This record gives sequence, structure tokens and C-alpha cells, in this order.
Amino acid sequence: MADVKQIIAHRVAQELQDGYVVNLGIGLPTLVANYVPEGIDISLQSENGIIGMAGVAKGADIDKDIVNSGGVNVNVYPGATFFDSAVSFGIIRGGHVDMTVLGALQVDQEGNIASHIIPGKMAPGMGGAMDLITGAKKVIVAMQHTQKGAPKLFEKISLPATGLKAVNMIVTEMGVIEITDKGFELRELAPGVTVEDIQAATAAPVHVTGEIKEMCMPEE
Amino acid sequence: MADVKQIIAHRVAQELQDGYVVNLGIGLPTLVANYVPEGIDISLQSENGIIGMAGVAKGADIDKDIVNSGGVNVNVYPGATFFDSAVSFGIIRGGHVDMTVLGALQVDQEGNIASHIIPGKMAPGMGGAMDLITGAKKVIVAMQHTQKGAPKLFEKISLPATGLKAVNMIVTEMGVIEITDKGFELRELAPGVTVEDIQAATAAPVHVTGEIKEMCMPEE
Amino acid sequence: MRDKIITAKEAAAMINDGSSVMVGGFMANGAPEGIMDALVEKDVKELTVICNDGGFGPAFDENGVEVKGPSGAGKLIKNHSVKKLIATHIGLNKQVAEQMNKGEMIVNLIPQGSLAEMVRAGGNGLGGVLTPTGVGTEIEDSELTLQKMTIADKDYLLMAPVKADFAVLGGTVVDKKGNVYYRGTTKNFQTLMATAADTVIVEAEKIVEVGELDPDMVMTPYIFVDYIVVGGDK
Amino acid sequence: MRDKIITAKEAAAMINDGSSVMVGGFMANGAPEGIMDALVEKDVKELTVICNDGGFGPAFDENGVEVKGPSGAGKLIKNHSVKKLIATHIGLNKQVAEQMNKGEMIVNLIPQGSLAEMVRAGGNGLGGVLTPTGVGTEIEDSELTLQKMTIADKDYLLMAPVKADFAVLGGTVVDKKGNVYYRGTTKNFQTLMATAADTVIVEAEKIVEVGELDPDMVMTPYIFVDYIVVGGDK
Repeated sequence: MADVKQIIAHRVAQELQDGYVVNLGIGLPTLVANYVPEGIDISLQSENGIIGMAGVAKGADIDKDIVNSGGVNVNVYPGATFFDSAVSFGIIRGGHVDMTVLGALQVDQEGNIASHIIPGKMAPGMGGAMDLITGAKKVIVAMQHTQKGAPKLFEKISLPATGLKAVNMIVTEMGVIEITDKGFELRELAPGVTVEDIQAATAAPVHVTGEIKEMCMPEE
Repeated sequence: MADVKQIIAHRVAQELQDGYVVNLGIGLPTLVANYVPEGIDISLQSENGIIGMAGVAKGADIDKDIVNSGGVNVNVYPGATFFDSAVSFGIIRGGHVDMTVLGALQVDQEGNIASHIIPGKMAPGMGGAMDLITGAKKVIVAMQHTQKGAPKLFEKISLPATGLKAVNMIVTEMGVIEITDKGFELRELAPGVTVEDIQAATAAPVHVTGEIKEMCMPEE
Repeated sequence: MRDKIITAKEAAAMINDGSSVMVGGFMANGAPEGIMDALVEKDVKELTVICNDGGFGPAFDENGVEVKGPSGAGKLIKNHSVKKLIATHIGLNKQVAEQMNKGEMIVNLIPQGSLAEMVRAGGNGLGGVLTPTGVGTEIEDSELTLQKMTIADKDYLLMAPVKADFAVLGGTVVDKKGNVYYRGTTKNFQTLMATAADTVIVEAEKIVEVGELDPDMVMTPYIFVDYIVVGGDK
Repeated sequence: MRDKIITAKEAAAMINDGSSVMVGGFMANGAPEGIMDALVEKDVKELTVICNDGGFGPAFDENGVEVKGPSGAGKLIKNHSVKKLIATHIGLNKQVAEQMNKGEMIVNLIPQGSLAEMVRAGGNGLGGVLTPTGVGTEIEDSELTLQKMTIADKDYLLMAPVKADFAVLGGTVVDKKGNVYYRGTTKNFQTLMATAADTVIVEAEKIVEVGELDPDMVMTPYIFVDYIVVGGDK
């Protein structure tokens, strides 16, 4: 069976639509690019100043003047463009990014998200995350449902917020949850996972208000 | 003897310093470029998006994609650059223009200036004038001292303001006036003009607080 | 890749009476003349036009015969297509003042640097523009001035962001994806307007294949451009 | 034309203990490495550094031996030259957190889009930046947040403009007048920082004669650049 991260990335990729401008956070979200559905043409934005980013560059493909937001050399597609940080965040803040995918430490039923600091332990800085969470049209959190068994979905986040009322959808290895006025609404369950399982792993009510589909899996 | 406009433009040009970035308004101020002193290298900014503007282009020199703020085709010097209106006014508002020269309908002893509207008669719009008056480090008004004998320098402007406490110096065919905390301070008189003459043509006190020099004239 | 190329007529067909339209160009330099012509041809009315200026009006000989047509937004003005004009300068097109004085058109004059930044703010998700320009002037009373503020002992006006239904722009070289290069002084408001309208249509002097434009020469990334009109050298 | 070319050592000589310095580059991409080295050589202290990030710290092998040096602002961090760092992200340089936790360095973290716009505002004469980013977060309490405002029912933070004594930048091609072209992703904060410092020093990978750069490729006009350091390919 596919790796948990690949399962999550694959499912997130089903949310992509033709023509989407997408910003993928570091780590798991990056894997989404490997599962872009056939016939769908998306543009990856990198907040350090690229539209049309491709994968990591290796060997002779490396161009020292072209890196992603982690400082790693990347390739770009024909028609890609480069710009400064003001233009880049104008794109983000101005609502020109259709979807952003990122991890989280905590998400709550109002769509509040904590992803950038654990006071006293870890403060790497928010980088572009606060702008992306505020500016992207659709914010998807892609992460494992629990952290060593402890829930990450809450009634109210306890860590410092990275953004308020921002998250639209959460995709985990257990299922797909949308955040609506009602709170967490279950849309899909992974094969073999029950409503009770996902509720037990979630520290807030998981509402079932309509048909629950089976979450699709990557081909082996 | 030189034309009045040429006399004024010539005197304004003596204020230029090496390395200055200068924006010249339309009409008389444009003539200042003809009198840049020897050994002084200035850069003309055009608010529609040029640094390094040269004179009006003619014949084969005309490039349809290069115009000044009046829409007239111009030449540029080697090393000139083009940019959009946000960058152009970032340069202006950000204090990167050392000097602007413009005409006026009225100027008062506080440095308030009216230059863009005569209610009910003429409202061409302020264009870039309000930004230039606010942003340029030194604002020089270059104009004839009176309008058909009527004064243009007042205790208080009566027309709608284009900018407040903005004008540093006024150069006319009669002399040079600086605006200080005291009001209009006379610095220079044109040959043959007396303090009484310039006071009679000015609707506010003209203070004499130091040595009055003779205003230099263009060579014939 | 979606085909973005349409005709000027198809572009005009999208823009209806009452639309708000940003028109690129500075004294018509860089303006999308083909789209202007198509809008006149369609005889669209009641537009709100946002443009640096009113373009050039027509020129007449001593007998009142038109010897040179208008250009840029001046074409829409002459056709009485404009209900409201938001601009910085209208002095080079007498027809603007004529229609304004007759009460046929509302003209909202804004300082040039402020308007540029207001369009940028509209396209960049900023809540307003805090500029010292216009303090103490009639701009304080503009409907686009949100409030006056004092910060660190200096007075500023908070100007509203500006957006529109459409932006019609003129690009020098456009690739088939929609990346735009504006040569020389044709950049003016165009890079800003491209970010601030629901639908962006660029009239291209020259269209090239994807990859032919240097990525560092692109001044409007393709994601902003919805449609491309084949223009040609004017 | 004034000769703007100086050495990295001469550049460092201008920057004294306690200066505020904007450092170009994004994760050291585009950073002026030669000027960084010269500042370490001079052993300047107590700097306030404004940079997207803390650069890369040195890499060590299992025995604690440094196998790869730091880069970008990481050089200044390693040398304990920085009293205060204003940045958006410091996660890729452990030495920043170390010095911060020991109380040796103050770190002021700002959202990346906000910081970019705040530097732009500093250089462009704007009174602040009105952004929705950071509403409801700890950024509301930042010393660089002027106030919270509600405009048209939406909440915004008004962020302060940022300026500095110096900007040290890395340009790909620079002409002798000081026009700068930054290739690929080396633009980042550099175009903005060039407008927002009293003295701007650009380290050029390649220096060309005036007129060799396409005027439309210039991303920092020469009027912003005070000095040019000959860098070379890093």
C-alpha cells in the first residue's frame, strides 16, 4: 500500500482544476505536484518569485539563479516568469493564487490554523504562510490526522494562530473534512476507516450531514 | 536681450547640482534643460516612466514606444531606464527626486501653491503635480512674476491648493525669492529691478534680511 | 493550455453597458487601440473608465472638419461611451471638459501617483494607500479618500483601492500563454491594471510562442491575462 | 559621471557598529557574499539586519567540525555581528535560534509579504502598509504594527514602513552608472531594498559599460545605487 504521505498528496491533487495557480508548502504538500490529474494544467507559484515552477534541479540542470523558497535549485517550465517579493505577495494577497496546500500543528472547527510556532520550543518564523493563508482562494491542510496519536483537530486552537477562519478543507490519511459554518463536516473516509474512528482521532465534533464517499487512493 | 522665459530658465538651472534627479514641468520649466551648467550631470525623470530622458525626438529618431508625460516622442540617454507608474511615483513620493521645477497660478508666503485648477474655468487635473510637490526634495516655482500685471505671490492663496508648505524657491524675471519661516525672503534681483519694484508686484511682504545679489543672466 | 486568442470584436462583446473598464496607456502611449475601436463599433454606453487620462481628442481644421481621430480612451469619450471617468489629467482632450461641463460625464480627478498605487492596492489585496499626496487639497474630500490620518506627526490620506470588471491593455510582445512585455514607456499603468480587474484582455502588437520571451522580461505574468487580441503595430 | 566602483573592503569600511543594514537575497540566493565576507573581516558589531531570512548557517560533521561555511546573512550571524534581526523565516539557520535563546540577538519575525511591502513603503514614501495578513495573530502586537483598522467590514493591520542606513545587494549585471539587472529568483527583496536605504551598495557579478543593459531589463535604476562592488560569479 502506498505511503501515508503519498495517499494524502494524491487525494489533495484531486482538488486541482485546470488553470489553477497553486502554492505548495514545504514537506508533504510538495508531493501533490506528483499527482496532478491527466488533462489538468496547473501553475506552481513559489513565493520567492516564480510562476511556472517545475521540480528540483539536478546535475547539469542546476541554474544557480533559480531556487525555490527553501533555497533549493529548481527547474521551471517554458513560459515561467520571475519577479520580486512585492509582486509575488501581490499575487498571493491579491487573491490570484487559487489554492494553497500546507501542513499544520493545529486546526480548529472555525478554520483557524496554527502552523508556525510552538512557544518556547520552535519559532522558525511564518515566512510566507500567513500571507498564503490569508490570500489564497482555497486553503487545504494536508497532514497526518494525529501527531503520535494526539489529535491535531480541535474545537479551538491553543497554539498561536497563523491565520483565522482560513482553512477550507483538511485532507488526512483517514479522510476528507470540509470546514463550514457547522464546523468539521466529513466528506470522505479512507477505505477501512469508520466515522467512529475519525471522530475518536478528532478533538471536536465531526459532523455527518450528507453522503460520505470513499476517499480515492493512488494506483499501486 | 534674452526672452523672459529664457532668463528664468537659465537662473533656475544654476540651482542644479551634479547627480541631481530632476523633474521639469511642462512649458517654461522644460527650458531649464537647455541651461545645465558645464560639468554638471543631471538625470531627467519623466513621470510616465523614464529616468535619463533627453530632448524631443524628431524624424528618424522617433521611437513610438518612448514618449514624455505630454505624450510627445522623446529621446533618452545611454543608461536610461523605463518603468511603470508605480515605480515612477515611488521615486517621486519616496524623496528620490532632488528637484522639481513647475509653474504656478498662485504661491503664498507659507509655500502653499495653487497650480491645477481655476474653479469654473479650468480643471485639467493635477496629473503628477501633487505628488511632485509633495515628494521632491526641492520645489522651485519658475514663472513670470505677474499675470498681466496682477500679482501671483500672495499672503494666502485663494485658489484651491495643489500642495501645502511645499515651495522652497520662486524664480521670476524680477528676481529670486526663497520661502522661509519668515515668508518671502528676497535673495536676488534682476539687473535694473529694485526692492520697491518687486514689492509692488507682490501681494505679500518681501523681506530683505541679507545681502541681495544680482540675478545672473544668460549669455547673449 | 487554453487558447486565449480572440478578436477585438469578441473582446468588445464581453464588455457591456455599465461595465467598469481600466484602459491602459498614458496619453494613448501603449493603449489598446483595436479594442477601443471595437468598443466604439459596438457602441457600448455608460462605462466607468479608469485611465491615466482622457487620451487625445480628435483634431479639427478651421472649418470644424475632423482631420485626425481621437486615440486611447479619447475614442470612448468621443463616442459618448463614458458615464464616469477616473483619471489624473484631462487637459489634452477638450471633449472631456465639454461633456463634463454639460453634465454628461462625471470626472473624478486623482493625483497620478495615488491612482497608480490605488490600482496596485486593488490588485494586491491591500486595504488602501497611505500617501502624503493631496493633504490639504480638495483630494481630502474625494469619494475615493477613506480618511485622513496622522502617523509619526505627518499627515496622510488613506486612499481606496480601485478595481474594475475589465482591464484592456496594450502589450508590445505577448506569448501564447499570456505573458506580456511592454516596451519603453508603454508600461505606465498597464502592469498595475493587469492585477486589478476581473477579466484582463491584452492587445498584442506581436504574438510569440511560449518560451520566446525572456522570463526576466515578462512584466505581466500570464496568470493575470484572460484573453489576447492580435493587434499589430499601430 | 561619478565613478561608483569600490572594493568590498571599502564598502565594509562605511558600515559601522550599530548601523542598520538591509541584506539582499532569499536564502542567500542573490546575496552579496563578498560584502558579507568583508563585514566579517572588519568584525562589525551590533548591526540591525533586515533580511528575508537568516541565510544558511554553517554545516558541521559528526565531530562538530565545520564542513561548509555559512552564506548570506548567515555569515553575519555566525560572527555575532547582529544585535537585531528583522526577518520572515529563520528555520534554516540554527545559529539564529541559538543566539536568540541566549538573549544575544533580538529577532523580529514579520510575515514575508508584509515585510516586502513595508520595505517598499519605506522607499516609496508611503505612510504604512494596510494588509489583512496577520490579523488575529501575534503580529497584531509587533512593534512594527502601527494599528488595527476596519475598512469596509474587513480587518487590516497597518504595518510601519521600514528603512535602513545601508542596503547591500547582489546584482547579476550592473552597468557603470549603477543600473542593476537581477536574474531569475535573485530579485526577491533586492529591488525593494534598493529604494529604502540611505546608502545602497550593489555587488555585481558582472559589470558592463553604460548602454549595454537593455533599458527594459533594468530592475533598479541607477539613481538608487551609490556604490558598486566588483563581485564575480559565486
